[in-house]
Amino acid sequence: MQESLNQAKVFEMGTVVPANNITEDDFTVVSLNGKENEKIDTPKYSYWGSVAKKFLFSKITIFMLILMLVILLMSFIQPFFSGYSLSNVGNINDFKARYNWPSAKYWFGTDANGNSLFDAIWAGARTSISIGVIASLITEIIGVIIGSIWGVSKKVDRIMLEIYNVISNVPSLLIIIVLSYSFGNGFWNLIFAMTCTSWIGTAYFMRVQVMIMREREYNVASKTLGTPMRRIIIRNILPYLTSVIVTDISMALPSFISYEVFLSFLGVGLSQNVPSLGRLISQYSPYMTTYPYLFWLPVLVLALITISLYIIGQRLADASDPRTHM
Amino acid sequence: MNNSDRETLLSIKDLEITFGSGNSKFVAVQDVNFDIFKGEIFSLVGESGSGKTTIGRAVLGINPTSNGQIIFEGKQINGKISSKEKFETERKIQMIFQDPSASLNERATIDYIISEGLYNYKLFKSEEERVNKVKEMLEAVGLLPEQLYRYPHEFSGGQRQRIGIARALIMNPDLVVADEPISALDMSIRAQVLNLLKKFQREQGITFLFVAHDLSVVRYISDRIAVIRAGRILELAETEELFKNPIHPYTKSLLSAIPIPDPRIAKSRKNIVYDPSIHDYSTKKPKFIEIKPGHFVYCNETEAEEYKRDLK
Amino acid sequence: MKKYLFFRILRSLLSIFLVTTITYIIIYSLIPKRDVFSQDPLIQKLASRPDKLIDYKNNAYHNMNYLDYYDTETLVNKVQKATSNTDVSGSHGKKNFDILNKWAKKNGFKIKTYPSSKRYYAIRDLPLWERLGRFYGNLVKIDTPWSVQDKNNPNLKRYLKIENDKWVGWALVGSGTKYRYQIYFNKSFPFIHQNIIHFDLGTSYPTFSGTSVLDVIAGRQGATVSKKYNLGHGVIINSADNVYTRQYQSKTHRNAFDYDRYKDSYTNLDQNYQDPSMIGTSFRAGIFALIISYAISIPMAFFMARFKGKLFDKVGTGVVTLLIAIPSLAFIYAFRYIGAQLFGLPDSFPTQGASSFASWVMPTVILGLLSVSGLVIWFRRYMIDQQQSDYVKFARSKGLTDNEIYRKHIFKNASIPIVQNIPGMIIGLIEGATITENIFAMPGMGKMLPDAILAHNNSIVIGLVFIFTTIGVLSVLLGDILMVIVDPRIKLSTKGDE
Amino acid sequence: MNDENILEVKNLNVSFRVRGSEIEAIHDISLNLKKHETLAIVGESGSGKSVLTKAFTGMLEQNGRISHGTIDYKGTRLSDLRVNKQWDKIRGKEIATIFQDPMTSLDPIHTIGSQISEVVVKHQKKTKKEAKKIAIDLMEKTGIPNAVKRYNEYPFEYSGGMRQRIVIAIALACRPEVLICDEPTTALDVTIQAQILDLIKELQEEYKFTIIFITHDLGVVASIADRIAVMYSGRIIEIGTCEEIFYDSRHPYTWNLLSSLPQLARKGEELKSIPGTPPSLYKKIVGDAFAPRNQYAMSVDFKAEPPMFKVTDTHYAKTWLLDKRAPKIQKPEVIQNLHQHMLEMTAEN
Repeated sequence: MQESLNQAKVFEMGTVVPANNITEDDFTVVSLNGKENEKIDTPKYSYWGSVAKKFLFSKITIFMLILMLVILLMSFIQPFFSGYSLSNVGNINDFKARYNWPSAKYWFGTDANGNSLFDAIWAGARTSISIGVIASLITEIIGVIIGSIWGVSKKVDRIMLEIYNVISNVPSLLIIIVLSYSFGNGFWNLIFAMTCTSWIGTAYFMRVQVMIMREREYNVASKTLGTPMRRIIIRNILPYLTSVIVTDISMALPSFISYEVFLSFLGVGLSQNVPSLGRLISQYSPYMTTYPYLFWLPVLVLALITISLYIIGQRLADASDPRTHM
Repeated sequence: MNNSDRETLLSIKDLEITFGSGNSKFVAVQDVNFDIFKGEIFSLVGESGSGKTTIGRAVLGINPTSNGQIIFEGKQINGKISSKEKFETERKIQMIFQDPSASLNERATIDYIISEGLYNYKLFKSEEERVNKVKEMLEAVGLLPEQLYRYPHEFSGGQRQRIGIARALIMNPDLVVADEPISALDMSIRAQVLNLLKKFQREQGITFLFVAHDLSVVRYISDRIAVIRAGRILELAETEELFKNPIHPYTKSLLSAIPIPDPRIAKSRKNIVYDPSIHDYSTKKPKFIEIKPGHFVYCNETEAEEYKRDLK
Repeated sequence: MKKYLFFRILRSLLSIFLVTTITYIIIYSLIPKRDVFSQDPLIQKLASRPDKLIDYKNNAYHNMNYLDYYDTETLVNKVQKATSNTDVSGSHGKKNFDILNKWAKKNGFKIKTYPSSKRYYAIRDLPLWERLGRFYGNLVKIDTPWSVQDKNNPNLKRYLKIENDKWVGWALVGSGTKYRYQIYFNKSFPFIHQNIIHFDLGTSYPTFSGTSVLDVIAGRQGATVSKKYNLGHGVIINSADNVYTRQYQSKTHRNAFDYDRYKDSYTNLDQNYQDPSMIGTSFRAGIFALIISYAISIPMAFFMARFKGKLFDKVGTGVVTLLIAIPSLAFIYAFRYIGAQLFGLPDSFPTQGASSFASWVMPTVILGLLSVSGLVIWFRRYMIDQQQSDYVKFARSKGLTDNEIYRKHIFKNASIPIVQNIPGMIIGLIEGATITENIFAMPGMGKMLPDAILAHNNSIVIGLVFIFTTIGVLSVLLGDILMVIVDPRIKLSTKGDE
Repeated sequence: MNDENILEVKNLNVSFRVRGSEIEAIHDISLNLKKHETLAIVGESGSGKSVLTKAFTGMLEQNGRISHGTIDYKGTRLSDLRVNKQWDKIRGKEIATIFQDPMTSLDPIHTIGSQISEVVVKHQKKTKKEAKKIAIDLMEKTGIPNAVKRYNEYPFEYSGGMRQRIVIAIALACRPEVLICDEPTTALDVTIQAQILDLIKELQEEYKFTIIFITHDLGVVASIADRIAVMYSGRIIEIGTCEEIFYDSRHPYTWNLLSSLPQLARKGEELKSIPGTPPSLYKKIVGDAFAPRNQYAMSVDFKAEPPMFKVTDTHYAKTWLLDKRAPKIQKPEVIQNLHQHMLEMTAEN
């Protein structure tokens, strides 16, 4: 043992250890303040404060946030000034206005009807974003509410499981196509078709999460304190699922926008006079080689929208997971 | 002390608890009978899977029972009872959980966690009264009132367990089910919690059903002990009696397995392994028999004779 | 286990039934029936001949089970038979009308007159439940030796026997059956074929007018090809006939040449076509896409997890994020563009057709790539979860090298949820195929769905929903069964209780 | 290096990078391990006992590193090994570890048998067939009844105690020189715990390996340890033979640990408890880490870290109480006659 210890640091018992600034007086027993031990020195914790701090920490997030804000402003303000209308064919005979490549006058160029693509894109983006946001919100709200009840009630579980088994086996695109075909074209019809069954996926996902949470001891504790189920869901379970819900939204948003694009591309979905990015993309797909800007610019804007929404969503989800706060 | 003079707070009669149904049916607890007297600490000791926690949770109404009665303050509280009655007994019977980090809601402040029951039963007249109550309780379990608005994860394991105790005791319960309250804690913290429970028993006359696997802890804290194995209570006696005269071979094996913090004794001691096949219950069915006053053993008549002989 | 499986299959069938029924009800009650003609060019042509137009429309409705329609001749026939009154005719007149109307009232029909000829015809609107009843009633057809009831051929032999047929080799050959070859073997997938059970999903209209829905979806496409049939004794016949499809044909329809060739009444047959069927096209593309996506994503996720936090993982995560965030449509176009510009691959399937390998490359690769991102994310996640598990720690402490741990333990454990996800992948592929097939104009089921919708071909839409749902349901079932095979902990019977 | 010693640790510091700051989990630990002995390391959670043994097998988490000091094992400087390839020669073959939770230590989808044979094939260079025989032998040796049949079963078909036996069998299949037992009985019931402890002792007799036994329970080690090291907050605060620690401990923390054992408690008296909670690793420790909870703390304990004092050739303690200037403090009454006391207690049953 001796040789394995640093000799300089081992002292015979009962010797005086030479050390600076230690005097005989230091060897008196001091009384302890019992409560002192119970103190917590770390600064006070605030959940949302920590989320914000974590979220704004990354440069990419800030960049994406700015990008998203710009896109949102453009989509929701620019159309008011441009007065763009899909059915406007006023310039169709003005050959000078047709097929202009992007320039200082026409930032994104013009199409076969002499309409500015810049105006068209923002008008379209507004529709696409609206659809994405509204459909995601509806899906999430219905999904979370039903999923929470589904997760705690055995009775509801039996019925909902059967419904889920039926619906989940069917490709959702098939459902959306068939429904929007059956209900006809239109903004709200499309939203209805999209959200008609999409909530059940979210609800099922929530059910599983709630069931995992439900079995946690602290919920049993609440039960023994006489807390009603509704309050257990709201105070005990849902706060734990914030990051899960945010993640789900961040996946849902781009996928709904993508669905709209695809449905418009197929000619199902929105009615003829509503501009949307999907409509632009399908309308201009024949020009991919001749006037590539007509096709690729809407695609680019679409991609920027979904990427910024997705990345912000993911970062927010990460930040809202308290495990990242330490 | 004569048990018949003591007031019974909780009485469990022929309790049976099963899980699942059909082929996967599993009997977790059967033929369980015991009384808990007012003001005592009664311990249920057994290994994992013995059904001890299941009984504790059945008393709280968390696990449904399939047979038998749980009688609390003279009223049956298991099976079909009205939700109003259930709500009333819920306040009177509280629980302390095993894992202090799992049993506290991490997204709520200590204030909310401790007040949760107060809110449910409207046990305060004004907001001020409530806060005062919570603060007093915090001090009673040795925490600082200024920590009211902190979150559980900011506390250490021992502190969290004391928050759990505060949450249960602020309800002013008659009976507290403590489900292995110290097994998830560090050695140096355990004594704090045990002392705290003893203090509440002594000062407020609270009755405890203490569920544990560690006989050494149980010996210190409890007045009476029931040893449970595979869903049946095998032996029940007052603490010192059980340690002095363990009768059932399983109890003996449990006692022999307690680690002894003394190298000289520990290194020479033999571990007794319990073999359930020594019992021959094919002809004479076993029952819960009182071998000595207050000392019950699960055995058949033949065994009972033997046990009685050995006692002398 | 057996009991569980039985109920599981029963449930699956119920799912298929429910989805198909709901779709059927939605489509047939929400879409006005006149819409089916909105894309039909014939309507324009018939505009000048109102009688013909009415006849055409009602025949179409009749075929689609909207209503029962008897034109004058059939109506009169029916009434004569029912009333044994041979006087009645279809021409305008009160006496005729009364007799016809009396019959019509009794049978729920309505008597109407053609606008120009003023002759009578009868229609009866079918209630939804009756339509559904007919749909399911006709769904499964089983061929027996008593299937053919031909008054002109009373001596038709009725048997089933196994023989070495000169056209198809060893086969279960039937007579009196609708199909000549009940069970036969050949070199095309799945090698053993049957004609005993046939599904009937209705008749297609207006596209592929008059063809059965199943033939549209499952029948081969493209130009006909001839095939050599060696009949022995040096007789070799070159024919485009697909002899496997020989069906009974009554004397009145039969042509002498075919009768001479086949020497029996089974002379109604399909041709051999060059290209795979719609379902075959989708199936092929799907299988290859599945292989491609697993071949890319499993190694990718494996190495991302293995070198978590390192460069490969970071780049991979970036790529996956992009793949998820970019709308699939944009992704497909971009890739198609790259394929066409850089590798000279056709940007449309029909350019070189199904027989050219090049046509298949882009659609399948893109279809495969579409599901890579999801797979990578999950598999990486599972691998990382496994990395942190105790058994990996223990495996390391017992001296296994990282390679051994990853290969033998982590990979296998992480694969279990992936195996169960395979059905999810298949559903995903169906969705993806709808997009890729449409963009590449690939003649598969995925393209058929929007085509049918735009053409208001309700029968095909229902048929596709039925087939897609069946594939979806069966693949979920398959996934659960696979799970039991790979994971010793899971027993299906207990899983059902959860 | 002393021939008797199989493992020597000198002035070891281990630190972790956590969110930008460096946290010291092991502080200046020196230790040696003699051949065939059983060294118990006792400490609470967070005291660094697991981290220390992880450093012996190169299994520190990604963000952890040896920041100072050396570890030597039979002529190999373990503290210099960096990549897993180098560790492959040590782990399992020389130093094997068994962990606390037997329920999760085994791969759930491979059979019990294949998990044992896998190691036999690797470390003992046997064919698969031979390995199976050896594996079944090992299963029997670790007390698995009906081993031939149970060879093909999966972990989920085994009980907790049985699984821990398998884990031990696997560790034995490595034929290690040193077996690190990281709380091997904490997750088990008392009766099973006693059996597993007996099993480990028996196997040590037969296979002659050296054991490092980590636990938080002083009671458990009394029967198994030759020497005991008590850890607190990343430091060894006292080390000595089993008897020295139990009968003649010098550090107030050891006193506290012993006196708070419920086995020693007398009915009706309050249990001795240690106030407060262990220090957070995130806080820099000045002086004696235990000082804030130490009822015998002196001013010096808050100023300067105490050095290691030698009590006997085998017994060292890290407390200022052993300095000449310190007041003579008696250890708590309840542990003064520990043996006597325990004899009384056990005589009762």
